[in-house]
Amino acid sequence: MMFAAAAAAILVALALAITRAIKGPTVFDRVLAGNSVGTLAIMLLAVVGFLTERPEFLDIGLTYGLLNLIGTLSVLKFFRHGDLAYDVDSEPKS
Amino acid sequence: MRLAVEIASWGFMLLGSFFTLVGAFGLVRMPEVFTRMHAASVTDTLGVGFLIFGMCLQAGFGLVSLKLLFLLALFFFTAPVVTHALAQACLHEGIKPQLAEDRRGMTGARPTDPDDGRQPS
Amino acid sequence: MNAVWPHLPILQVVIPLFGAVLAGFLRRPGPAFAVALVVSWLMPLIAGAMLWQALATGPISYHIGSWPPPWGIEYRVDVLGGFVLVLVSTVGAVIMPFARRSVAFEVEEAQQPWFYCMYLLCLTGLLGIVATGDAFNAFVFLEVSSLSTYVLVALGRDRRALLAAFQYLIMGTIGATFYIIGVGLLYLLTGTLNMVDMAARLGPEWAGHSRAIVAALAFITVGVSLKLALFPLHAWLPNAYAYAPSWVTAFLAATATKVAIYVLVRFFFSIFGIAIDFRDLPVAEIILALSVAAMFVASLIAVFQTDLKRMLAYSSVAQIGYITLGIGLANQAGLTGGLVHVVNHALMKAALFLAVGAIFFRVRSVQLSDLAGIGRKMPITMTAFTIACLGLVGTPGTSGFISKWYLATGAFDKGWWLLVFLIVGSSLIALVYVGRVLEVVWLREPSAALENASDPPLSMLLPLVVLAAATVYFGFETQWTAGIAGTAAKDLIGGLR
Amino acid sequence: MSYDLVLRVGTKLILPFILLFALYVQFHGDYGPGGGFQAGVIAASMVILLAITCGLDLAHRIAPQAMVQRMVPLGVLIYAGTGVAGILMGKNYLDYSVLAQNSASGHELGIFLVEAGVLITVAGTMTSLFYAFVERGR
Amino acid sequence: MRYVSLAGLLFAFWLALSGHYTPMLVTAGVVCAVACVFAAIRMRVADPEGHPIELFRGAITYFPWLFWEIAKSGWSVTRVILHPSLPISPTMTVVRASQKTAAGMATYANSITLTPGTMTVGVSGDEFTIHALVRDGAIDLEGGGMDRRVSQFEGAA
Amino acid sequence: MPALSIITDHYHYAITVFLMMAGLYIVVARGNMVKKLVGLSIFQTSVYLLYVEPGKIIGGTAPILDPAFTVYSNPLPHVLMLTAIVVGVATLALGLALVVRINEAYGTIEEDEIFEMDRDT
Amino acid sequence: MTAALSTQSLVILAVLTPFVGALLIPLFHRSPNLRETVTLVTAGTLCLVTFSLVGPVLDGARPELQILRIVPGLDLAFKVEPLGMLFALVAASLWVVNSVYSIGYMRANDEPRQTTFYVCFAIALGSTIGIAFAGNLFTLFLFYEALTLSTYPLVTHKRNAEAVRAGRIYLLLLLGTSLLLLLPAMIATWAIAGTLDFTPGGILAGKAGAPVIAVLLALYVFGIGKAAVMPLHFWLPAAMVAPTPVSALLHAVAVVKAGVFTVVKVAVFVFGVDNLASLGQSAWLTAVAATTVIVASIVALRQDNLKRRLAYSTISQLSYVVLGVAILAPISLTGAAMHIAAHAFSKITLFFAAGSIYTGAHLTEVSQLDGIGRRMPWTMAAFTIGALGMIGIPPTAGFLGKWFILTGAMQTANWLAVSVIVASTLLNAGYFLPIVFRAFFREPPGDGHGTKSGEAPWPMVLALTTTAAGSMLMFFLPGIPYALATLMMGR
Amino acid sequence: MTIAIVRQRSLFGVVILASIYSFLMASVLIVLDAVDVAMTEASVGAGVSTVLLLATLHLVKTTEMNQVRPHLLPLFVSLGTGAVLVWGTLVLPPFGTPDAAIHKHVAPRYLADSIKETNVPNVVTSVLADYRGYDTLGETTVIFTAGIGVMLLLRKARRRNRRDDAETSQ
Ligand code: NA
Ligand code: NA
Repeated sequence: MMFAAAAAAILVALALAITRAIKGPTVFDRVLAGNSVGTLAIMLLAVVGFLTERPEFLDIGLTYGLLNLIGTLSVLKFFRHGDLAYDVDSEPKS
Repeated sequence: MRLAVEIASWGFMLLGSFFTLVGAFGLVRMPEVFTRMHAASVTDTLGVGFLIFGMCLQAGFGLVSLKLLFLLALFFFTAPVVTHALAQACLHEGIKPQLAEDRRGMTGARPTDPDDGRQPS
Repeated sequence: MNAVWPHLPILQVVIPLFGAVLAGFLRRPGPAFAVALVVSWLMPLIAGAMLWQALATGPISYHIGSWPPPWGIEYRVDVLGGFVLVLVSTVGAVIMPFARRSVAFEVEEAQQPWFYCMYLLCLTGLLGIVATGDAFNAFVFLEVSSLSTYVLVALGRDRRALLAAFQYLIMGTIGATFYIIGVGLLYLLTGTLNMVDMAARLGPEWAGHSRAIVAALAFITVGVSLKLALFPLHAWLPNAYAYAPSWVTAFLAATATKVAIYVLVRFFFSIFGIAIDFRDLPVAEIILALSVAAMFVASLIAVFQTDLKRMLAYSSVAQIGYITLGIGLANQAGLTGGLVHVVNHALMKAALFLAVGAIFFRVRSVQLSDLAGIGRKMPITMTAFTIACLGLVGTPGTSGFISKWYLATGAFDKGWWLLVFLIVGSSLIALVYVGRVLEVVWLREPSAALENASDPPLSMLLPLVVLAAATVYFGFETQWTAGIAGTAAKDLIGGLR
Repeated sequence: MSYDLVLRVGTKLILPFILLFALYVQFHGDYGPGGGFQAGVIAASMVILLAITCGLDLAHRIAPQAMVQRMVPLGVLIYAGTGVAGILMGKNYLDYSVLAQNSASGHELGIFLVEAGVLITVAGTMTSLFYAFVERGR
Repeated sequence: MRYVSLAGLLFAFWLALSGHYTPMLVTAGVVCAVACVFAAIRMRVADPEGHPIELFRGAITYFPWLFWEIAKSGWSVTRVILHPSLPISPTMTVVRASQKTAAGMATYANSITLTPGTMTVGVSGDEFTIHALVRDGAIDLEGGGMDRRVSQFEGAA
Repeated sequence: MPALSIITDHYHYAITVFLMMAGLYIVVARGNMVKKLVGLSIFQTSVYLLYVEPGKIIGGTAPILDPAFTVYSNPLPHVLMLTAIVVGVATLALGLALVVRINEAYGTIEEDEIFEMDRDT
Repeated sequence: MTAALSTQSLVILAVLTPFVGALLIPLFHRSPNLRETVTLVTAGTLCLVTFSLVGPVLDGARPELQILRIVPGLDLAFKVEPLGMLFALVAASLWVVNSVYSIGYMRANDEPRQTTFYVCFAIALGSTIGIAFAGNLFTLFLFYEALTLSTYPLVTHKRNAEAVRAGRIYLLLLLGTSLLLLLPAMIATWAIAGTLDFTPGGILAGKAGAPVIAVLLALYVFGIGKAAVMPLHFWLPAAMVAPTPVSALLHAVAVVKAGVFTVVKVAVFVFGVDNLASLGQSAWLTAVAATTVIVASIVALRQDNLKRRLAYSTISQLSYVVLGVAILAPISLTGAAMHIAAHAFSKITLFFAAGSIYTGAHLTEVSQLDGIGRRMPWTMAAFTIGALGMIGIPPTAGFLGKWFILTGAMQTANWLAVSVIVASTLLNAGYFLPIVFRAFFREPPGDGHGTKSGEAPWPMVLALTTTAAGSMLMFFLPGIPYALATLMMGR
Repeated sequence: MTIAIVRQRSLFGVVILASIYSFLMASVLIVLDAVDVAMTEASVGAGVSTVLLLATLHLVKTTEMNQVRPHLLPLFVSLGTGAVLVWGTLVLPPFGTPDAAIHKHVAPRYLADSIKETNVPNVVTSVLADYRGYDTLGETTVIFTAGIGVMLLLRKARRRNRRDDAETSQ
């Protein structure tokens, strides 16, 4: 019951985050919203695990978390340097 | 004892749900990207934290709780990193925060622009 | 030999896979080519042995992992499968020697080892599609062959090769996805993926044409038609053929679309034809209409091409129309005609595209305007080219005639006079575009640009001559083409409701 | 090492754990979600994360280009080679029962081996893809 | 010592995740942990930045304190979000970090970010640029309470 | 009522169909190659649902055997879709590599512009 | 030789000889003398072999030969019957003559690509023999197409724009009609009759009703484009751009003859004459043939170019053969067969003469021929004999053919045919006799070319006198042709 | 979500939305008990695809051109496809019922015998790597193909030549 309530809350939050993702307006709003969606999805996953009485699949949550990190960081890295594997050492120091 | 745990976990779950919703609500309500980041961090810290604590109590001491704590640790280690990177990227792209007050230079410290002025290669 | 014999079906597919892996490790073109050559020459032996076995003792079934079907994946080679396997592997074997010089000329040296790796993967995929008796496994190998094909096409010299490969990728993926949607629907209905099992389980309980079956039929037909470039889903083909490396074009034209046709035939006759009363649905009519449209429209477009490779590519679209026409006729003679044209067209087109490759090797152009009088400079090449052209038109004495004969008799058996005229009428358009080329090639004085042109080296000439000779040979001796195609057609028709 | 401090420290802390997690996913595919593919992706994502936050050179140190390129065919070789064992021992291709005395353990071992093949190919391919795209931009 | 600690932690991580303690899987866990350590060494991750064992002791007291801070500021941000007039006063400021090690500085920066209402948007030398949701948050940070707490945590080693 | 039950029983396919239509629309309608590929991915994900949804049994659980459960959802669609996902990402990677090369050769990734350029030459 | 070889081997030998020659000729590309020797030897051998078959055939032998079953229903098979024998005989003997003439013509005019020329010529002859000896419709069709393809390089021999254009028409029309009309007709025949073997009495007899037969007959008559029935005739005038020996080949030796031969063959062995007659197919066919005869004659009358005039004459004369078929009387069919042979000799003579005039005097137009007879007496004498043959005046073979056809027309009371034959005879006279008159009775023009040196090279003169003589010989000794022509309806 | 992707012109936006989409899809898959699929979809959709798309965007133009092409045909194609699928699926068994054909045939054996035959409790793994292990070999081959293919296309040596080609052909 409480998991259902939590799941409902997370779903509402997901909807809000997706609203932000769709509305933007900047790419960074979307990135932020995307990251939140990732977080919420992981929580949802955990809660659903309890709901379906198989909570041991949290490995998936960890995977999500890791890849969310990598995805988001690559987006940001990209904006920071316009290049995913930008090498600091190879450019003139400011 | 059992009842106490139930009640505590109920409480934690409700709190977690509440903060999650608040964070998401703030994400929609806040006027621009920097302030939205603050809102999102409510979800990332309090929302997630309470939910996970609640679930840990439900699961009892065991592997599931450990995994939940790993999840929490992951959030605690990565959320600030992501937020930081996001803010930096915003500034780099020239998105200036709408400020009520800019106290840089008033604190005695040398004002610095976090953006080091590099252009995308 | 006894140890190897039962494993032929899997060896047919796994040996090229090992070849590809080996080529993936190699860094120099020579050894990679050697691997490709050895593998390619081994393939027809295996395929031939299996066809022989299928003819003698019926379909061969191989349970991969020893799991019995439908739980495991079954390899199943019947006469039709063996026939197509022999075709694909033989074409690969025959044209392989051509690759060494042609590829060295058209593809950068650093890319050559992996070029052969891609070719072997493509071969693996194509053979895998044919050998498998599992609808989903066919999808997996379809993708193996498709992905490698996109890469091979993209390796063409012209930048338009990249665009062609991209368009091919988009269309091919849509086609493959349609295919798994169709297979998915069938799976949801039957709970199985094994084709034989699927057909059996569809049989009794779906007498009233389940709509899901019809939808599956629609998706699979459209998906596979995209792959085989059935008009009007052929848009990817002309560019892909025109800008791919010459040797790749020859290989693809002779094998890739043919394997897609195999899939279509397999589903039509071995699954849907058994499950539902095919004749109540307008499938045959639609296929026939599209085939005729392909025969005429694509041929007419071919007439106006100035690039030899493009012209032949459009001609392929038209010729595929003949093959699908045979499928649409769905009677003994018609289906035999379609299947025999699979082989005949493969051999002719391989010869034609190899000739084009030889021209490019010597002249660095395949624009018709640059090829005036080339017949005198490259007489053997162009004679082979001419013979294959005559085959395209369907001149008696070439294998092309045999195909048309069966198709026309098939149409006549159905009482469709008009179709008979359409079949022979479209040959006339072929005559026009072929004639245009032959006039330029033979009747003009060689231009100064062709001064140094001559027949290509033996390794390139020989495959070409063999294929041209086969075009003539199979115009007279049809036991191996029409004979086996007829047997396969009989098997297929026999199961129809 | 003038990469952003927060990013650098934050990711360095978790990198070894990501790798271990990848191996965990690989080894526990039999008992829970996961297997060679997912593990391969996670392992490759560790390299990518390293490259993003600490530079490509470091990524090349742990996963040299020549190595990841060879991993691509190597995994397929392991997978397909495991299958050949069945033929050599007189059974069908990909019949793992020959790999051990007991048929079920043979299958278990076979699954382990082919999953290892998948891991190697996937990790190699994903890393190679990343390298290929990134270096194209240079 | 650092390597052994890392290996131990990794193995513990493995055991915690695994849930199947067959000899084969436990052995695999040991091998994997050791392999990961070697990889970490090669990646230059197993250094004071990447595996700061020095800080472990201080963490025991530091983290509860941090959680409490987070809860406090989280509640205040919640009030702001839910307040009908949305009383925000975004402020940027600069604070100086007094930590000596990179790990310590990173801890400070991340702690600032973790507490809702403030975040580190830039690091330049020992100066952090801070963005705060409300003016009071910025002034609090300028007061240096958290800086001292983190330094204390760092110095506990 | 039967008409209604047909709809309620099959509402889950509506999502599949919608995703498929949207994905296909992007692929066919859009000239930007990256977007085409994204559309293609969405189109492919619709297939995952097509297969996996019917595999679910209400009251069943994930097909990882555990003495505590008796009803499991169908594992076969999962296996098939794992393969399909992998094929999808392989296609995407190859498509993107082609896009990069096309951009280098043409300076654009808009199909319409490229057609225009090729017409000129 | 005949003693040593069975008739079947002779058939094989006859078909193969030209192809072997075609293979050998390019080997001697570098030495023209040897090359031409090979051509002549091949032609001679072929002639010998065909002649050695005549005896057995007259004695009633009908050598049959199944080479290869391509697909069920399509056999590569040969069967010699009198009509084919007659055709082969004409083609083989004229090849010898034509080869001699070609050597003279090609050398004198210094033509390029002579090796290709002789190779294609040999292949064309091989195909012709194949048509003549074909045992079924498919075999005939196969060689029919081979003939088209092998003569295409000959038609386009000059390789200029005009030649290429002519070649285009030639190929499109001949291949087009055969693929579009003849092939479906063949398929239909196979589907209806279940066989394609040539059988006396016709394989379609009793198998289909009048409408189907009418459609099929139309498909055959128009599908056999080489018979040049109007309106599918215009490839023939277009092909006039080719060198004269090629024109001779087209008009006399092989191509158009193959066309009308096929028409006769199909009428007799596929439909069956009685069958056609009983189904009332005579009238419309007569009308088509009659139209062609008259219209082509009128067109010929208006041509100033000598070769074009000859070409239209051919179109007209060929339809005599079709007419002979259309009348559907045995005697007219005999006449048709005879006319094939007679027209061959006469027309080749005329073309040889035209080529001689071109080679010797570089004249191509009728209006330029005033007084040419004095300068080239042999040539013009032969021309005259050829012209008489065309008109059908004794002592030429042309008379015989025409006479038999006329007799048939009278027997069947086909008055349209009778009147057409009479009218066309007048028209023939109208366009040939003025040439003869000009040549012998007009003064040469003043610019003096008429007074320069005399005849064309001797091989050409030899050739044309031979054929002229042959034409007359056939009138006096019609034995073999007549015997074969009458035998053809039997068995 | 999907519509947003359709409408989004900034390609970065598209990438981010696609990755969010992928998370949602993975959540749905979890609900459908497809845990392995969900894990794969998450790692592919949120990780690999995003990184690859970004890497591509780094190398190409990042906003979409305004469309000039007609919308009718694509609309027709997608609506037609959808219509056929709706029409076809309405006769399929309803959601979640255990007596559908797919639950009665083939799959039960995997669930019943997996542990006995392979010692593997995760049936998805045993089917993937054993019962239908050959599919997975094919799948690995697909990855191999894509990997080699991309390297073949993007390897550095070729770049200069391609540029030359582009210049000469303009
Ligand atoms: Na914060
Ligand atoms: Na797994």
